[in-house]
Amino acid sequence: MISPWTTQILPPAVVLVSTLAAIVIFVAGEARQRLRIWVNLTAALLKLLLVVWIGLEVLAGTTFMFRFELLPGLELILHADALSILFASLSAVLWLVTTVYAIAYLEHSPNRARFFGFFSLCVSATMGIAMAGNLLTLFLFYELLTLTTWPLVVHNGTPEALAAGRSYLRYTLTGGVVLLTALVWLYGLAGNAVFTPGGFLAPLAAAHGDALTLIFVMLVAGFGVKAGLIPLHGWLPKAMVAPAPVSALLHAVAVVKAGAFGIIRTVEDVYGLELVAELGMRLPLITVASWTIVIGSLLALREHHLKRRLAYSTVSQVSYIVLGIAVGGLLATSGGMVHLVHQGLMKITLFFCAGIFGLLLGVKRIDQLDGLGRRMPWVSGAFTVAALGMIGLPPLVGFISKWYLASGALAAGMPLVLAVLITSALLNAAYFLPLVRRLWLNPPGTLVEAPIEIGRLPRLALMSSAVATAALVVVLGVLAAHPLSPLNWVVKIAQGYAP
Amino acid sequence: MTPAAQLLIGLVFVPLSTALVAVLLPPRRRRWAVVLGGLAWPCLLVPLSMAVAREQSVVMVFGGWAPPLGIGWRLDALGLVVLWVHALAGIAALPSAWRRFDPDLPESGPFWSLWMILATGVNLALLAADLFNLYVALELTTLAAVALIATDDGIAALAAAMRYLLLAVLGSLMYVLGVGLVYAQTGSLAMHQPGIEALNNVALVLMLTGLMVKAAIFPLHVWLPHAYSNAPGPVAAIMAAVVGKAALVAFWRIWFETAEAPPAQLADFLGLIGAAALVYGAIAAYLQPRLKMVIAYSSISHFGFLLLLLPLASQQAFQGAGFHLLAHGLAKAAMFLAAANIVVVLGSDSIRHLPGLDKRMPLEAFTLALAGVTLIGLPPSGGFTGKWMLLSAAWETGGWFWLVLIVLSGLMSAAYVFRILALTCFHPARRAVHHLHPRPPKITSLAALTLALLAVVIGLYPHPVLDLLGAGMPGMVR
Amino acid sequence: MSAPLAVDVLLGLILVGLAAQVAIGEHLFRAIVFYVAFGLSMSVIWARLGAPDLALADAAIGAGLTGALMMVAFRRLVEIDPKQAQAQATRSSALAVLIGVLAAGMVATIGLTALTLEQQPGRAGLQVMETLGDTGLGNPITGVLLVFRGFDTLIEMTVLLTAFVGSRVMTTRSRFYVATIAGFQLPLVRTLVAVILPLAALIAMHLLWIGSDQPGGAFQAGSVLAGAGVLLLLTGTLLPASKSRALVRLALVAGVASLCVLVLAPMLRGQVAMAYLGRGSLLFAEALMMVSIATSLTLLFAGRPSLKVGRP
Amino acid sequence: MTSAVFVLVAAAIFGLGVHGLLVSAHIMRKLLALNLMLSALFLLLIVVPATIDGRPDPVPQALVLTGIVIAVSTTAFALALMVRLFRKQGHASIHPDIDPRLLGRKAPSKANKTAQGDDR
Repeated sequence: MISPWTTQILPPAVVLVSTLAAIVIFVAGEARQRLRIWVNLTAALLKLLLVVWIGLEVLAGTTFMFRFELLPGLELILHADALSILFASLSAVLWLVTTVYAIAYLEHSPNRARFFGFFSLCVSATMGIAMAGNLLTLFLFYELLTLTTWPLVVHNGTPEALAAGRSYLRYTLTGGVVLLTALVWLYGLAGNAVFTPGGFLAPLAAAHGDALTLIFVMLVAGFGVKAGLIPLHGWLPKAMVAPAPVSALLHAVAVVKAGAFGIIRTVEDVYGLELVAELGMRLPLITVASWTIVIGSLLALREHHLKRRLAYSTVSQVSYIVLGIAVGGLLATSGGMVHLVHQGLMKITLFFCAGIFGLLLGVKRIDQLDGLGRRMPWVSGAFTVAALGMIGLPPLVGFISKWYLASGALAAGMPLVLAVLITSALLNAAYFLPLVRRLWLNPPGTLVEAPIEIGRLPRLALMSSAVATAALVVVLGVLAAHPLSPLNWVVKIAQGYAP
Repeated sequence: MTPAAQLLIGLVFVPLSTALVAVLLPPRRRRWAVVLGGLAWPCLLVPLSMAVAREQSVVMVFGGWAPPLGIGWRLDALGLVVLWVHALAGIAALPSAWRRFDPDLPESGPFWSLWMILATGVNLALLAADLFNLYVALELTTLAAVALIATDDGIAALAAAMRYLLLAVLGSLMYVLGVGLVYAQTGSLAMHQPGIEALNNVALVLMLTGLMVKAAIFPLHVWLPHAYSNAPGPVAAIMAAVVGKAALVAFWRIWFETAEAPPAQLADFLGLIGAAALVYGAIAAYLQPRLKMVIAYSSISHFGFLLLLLPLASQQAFQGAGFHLLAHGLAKAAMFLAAANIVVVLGSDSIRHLPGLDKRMPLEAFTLALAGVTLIGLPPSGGFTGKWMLLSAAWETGGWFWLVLIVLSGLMSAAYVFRILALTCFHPARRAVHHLHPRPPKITSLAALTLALLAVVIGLYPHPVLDLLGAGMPGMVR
Repeated sequence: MSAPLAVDVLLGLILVGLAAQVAIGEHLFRAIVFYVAFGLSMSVIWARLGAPDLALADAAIGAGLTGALMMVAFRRLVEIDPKQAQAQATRSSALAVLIGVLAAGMVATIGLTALTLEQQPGRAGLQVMETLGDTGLGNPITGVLLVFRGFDTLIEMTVLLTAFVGSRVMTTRSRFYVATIAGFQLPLVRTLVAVILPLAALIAMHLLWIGSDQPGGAFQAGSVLAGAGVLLLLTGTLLPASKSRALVRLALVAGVASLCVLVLAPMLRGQVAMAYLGRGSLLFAEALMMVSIATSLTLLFAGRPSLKVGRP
Repeated sequence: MTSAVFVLVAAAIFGLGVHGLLVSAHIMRKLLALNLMLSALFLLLIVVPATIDGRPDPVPQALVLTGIVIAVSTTAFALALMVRLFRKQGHASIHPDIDPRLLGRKAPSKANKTAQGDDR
């Protein structure tokens, strides 16, 4: 058992590890390359160990709670329940892998101190979101995430990067403003809103029915901007102009999942699914999620730029999570939540491979992928595994989440949702299989070697990180039944919400 | 005479006697005396803060003649907050002033005496509980400020100083006319008028208009941008941090305290003026070609934001507005000090020279970023606390229009702050700036940085200030 | 109309006529001269209204010194660039007339409505009259200025000092043309100075001395001395000097310092700040204030930090 | 009745002052106009409040006296500022439409260099 003092200190410690790393990196300045690499790696490892330690303790039943009174009647709360551990562990693992990838990827590029500083800051913001114990803390770290990811999006300093940065700010800051209004209103009605499984707004529903509905719409819209729900996804494809590690970790894991995580917290821990249904918001949420899935896939189909196609696929995949939560019931909820992890693994592998193709072979568009299977077997192999996972082929992780989602939809008696899942599976196949075919079956096109030559070790680091995440995609799929696997962890969470 | 009252006397007479000593000393040896005086009077704030925390306000009357006969002083939480901003910004501006006005410059002799006279004027304006004494204090502050602006010998600075002087005299003229009418109605010049059911509206409007000119609130703000952007660095910092705010505090006091029951339509009208200032200032700040002009117009926008306290006159709104006063003052002083260093090194503060600044002057870029965070009111910073309190006050009093406005104000500030940050940090330095002048000493950038850090840190631990402000609105404290 | 009313209306018309000349007259120098005349007729009106202190002050400071300062400033402009000095770039006057009339109408309505309200005399004024007795002073205005609202006077003296220090910011930079001022070398002038100087000193001392009981006081005495100083500068008996001297700086600071002593001394004896210390203390403070006012106004006229004795 | 006359006189002078302030671009004319308005204000301050046994109330008289001294100090400083501005920019006006340099933009084509060059 651990002392009560440590249960207080661990959650903020997890958040602050990467902030300290960021400060050291900023102060160290551009020149000290070795120090920066060591600080990055040790911080990532330390964070992973802390998250695992907290995870085991949570499994054993200890509760973690850190409270800091920001304003009279307003508290910053960091706690570690099963759901926050799920998101925190995903971020910690992928941050470690992406750090290795980024160190190799940015071997010769300028401003690396600034990059890695903000990179660590944004991971601590993601940790803050995962560990948030009430809506205000979630909002605080949500806004910090905007502040720390903007420099990464505009990192290259090119006019398109700055335009992408501007559009990113327009969307996310407006989302933040909508969230702030909803938050003030909610605090006016319900006071200090601590997350409680099943929601705490039920008693207020009678008196402030329509107010709660409007607040719910604003909250979902605010989080929906980062989660990339269709009308609010405009910034995501443009932000692909950022360097590969940014689009890998941020737009596949941190930023996009933060939005989805916010929606999960709102539906599960603030309102509770029954109240959402009672307010008549369940069906609209399902429709929004469904049309985002379908339209996202269609847009991805139309896209010829490799990274933009992956971006649109992210837009549609994240809505699986929202769909699972909205459909409700044990199966669908766990299917949605586990997709949080699975989609992260698959998408980060795809972005890693796209980054390597772009860096080493200057491949930007789909038609340049011809015959890369022979030139880079390992990277193309990882790309194929991840692509097949996205389509939902057994025994990969993608299949598991889609299987749970489909059975959940059936259990909840929603054949339409099932239809959406099937069409999206077909659409995924439609925009991923041609890539795989080009990689392996097409004769290699005329490809000039990219100008940057990469040393042996960085090339190995790039390859190994892509392959590692691809391996995870396979391993977690095969060992889904293992008690410590994300699936069982999620089922335990889902049992808490929908017995 | 209570010890706290003696401290009040010290608060005005320490800077005043330093100023007199400075005028007495030969011009070359004034700098040290003023620095000592400038570091001395803030020490009085510590015991005074404890006194105000205990008894809500420290009251003192000159010569024992109770008002309406004599002049009274009163230090309440609001005045104390701005005094703290004045102390911190003043100390932070000293290194920059020390470098800019070394003794062999011809105008450094008068500068150092005027610096202390400005401090006297501001402290007095925050303490005066008598309408005419307030006028005389604001007149002293304005004259000293105009002279300080004129220490920069450029045509733009001299013209800006002249325009500020003329408009300030017009403002004082209206204010004194209002005071005359108050005296005709109530027979007393005290700020707290017992026993009248309502101040006659014409006098109130005249006084408020006069103060709006001095606080440069939207329709009457014409003099501010050129005055702040052409003044020397430390002068602009202290003016942005405190001089405008002293007039605004007087504005609030007259509204809440002297006018017993100000008409509600006037409150909403002034709220609308605040809203217009907010929008106009933000848009103008976004379009300015020069860094200092951007910061100056942002001040106009945030003064409009502070005017929203009138329609939302609740205890929580007062705490929020008072806290925003503190955070905004610190952030603005930090930005002007950073901008001063940038102008010294790059030769001009035009936006075109900013790209690549984060590598040439990292501390200044970081100060601008931190102060920008406070201006936008992003969560951890002091600006957020103020905005949150005002928002919940707006929600409680059902002021939906104000609520949406406050929320949008953050967005509008984000527009011009991120424009500056994108320019300084992420635009590629297209061509090297022709030649860089020698860098000012490190301490000036560190001073600006500490102010910006303070503006963010008080957001994390706002309790002492909020409890202080919670003691009561100027009007409610009888 | 009864006789006194006719006098008032006549005085009013003269005043407005002069004001019109100042505001709309086309020659700048003539406008300044009319402003001096306006100041003098203003002091006649103060006398008519029964405010002798104001009449004295307005004549000496409002008309005399302000007029002198403006004329010397005008002379400096002419020296720099005669054509531009007089340039009359004027904006469209139709709009200005409209706004002027609107402003006048507004002030008129405010004033008249304030007059028609049933007014009892100001409580502060009544209390001044009652408590004037125990300060032993005769002149209520000196009572208000130095005892009841003494702090206002202290800050007002600081404003005068700030104006001087502020003008030093400008004058430290520009070279100075002595010829601007010391122009009158005629023998008749020297005898005039020999007569006027002692007379001015005598009047100043008298005004200072009787200030406690009858109209007079530090401001009026100081401005009379300043007038004498201006006369000395004009006749070249005193010349502006660029090197600032300790004695002159002490004279400048003396007024404010004496009032500071008046505030702080009672605190040392355990009384309230600025408690009344008797007529002697007032006289001490007023004497030093007179010196300060005379020195700062003369130096403002000279545009230099100190004076030196001119060649005979 | 006399106070009504003087209120109207003060209003007329105030109106003339405002007119003078708006019409002329020369700073000296503006200062003259401002001084007119101040005199009108002082007249109002004495005439409007009620008199005490025939004599005007001593408190407003003290205020007007303070006002006169402050007016002369401000005017003296403004004149010194005007002379300096005139020497630097060659003409005594602060209207931006007359001289763009006031807004920190480039000097007008025929910048009268004479005015700036001569002093230290």
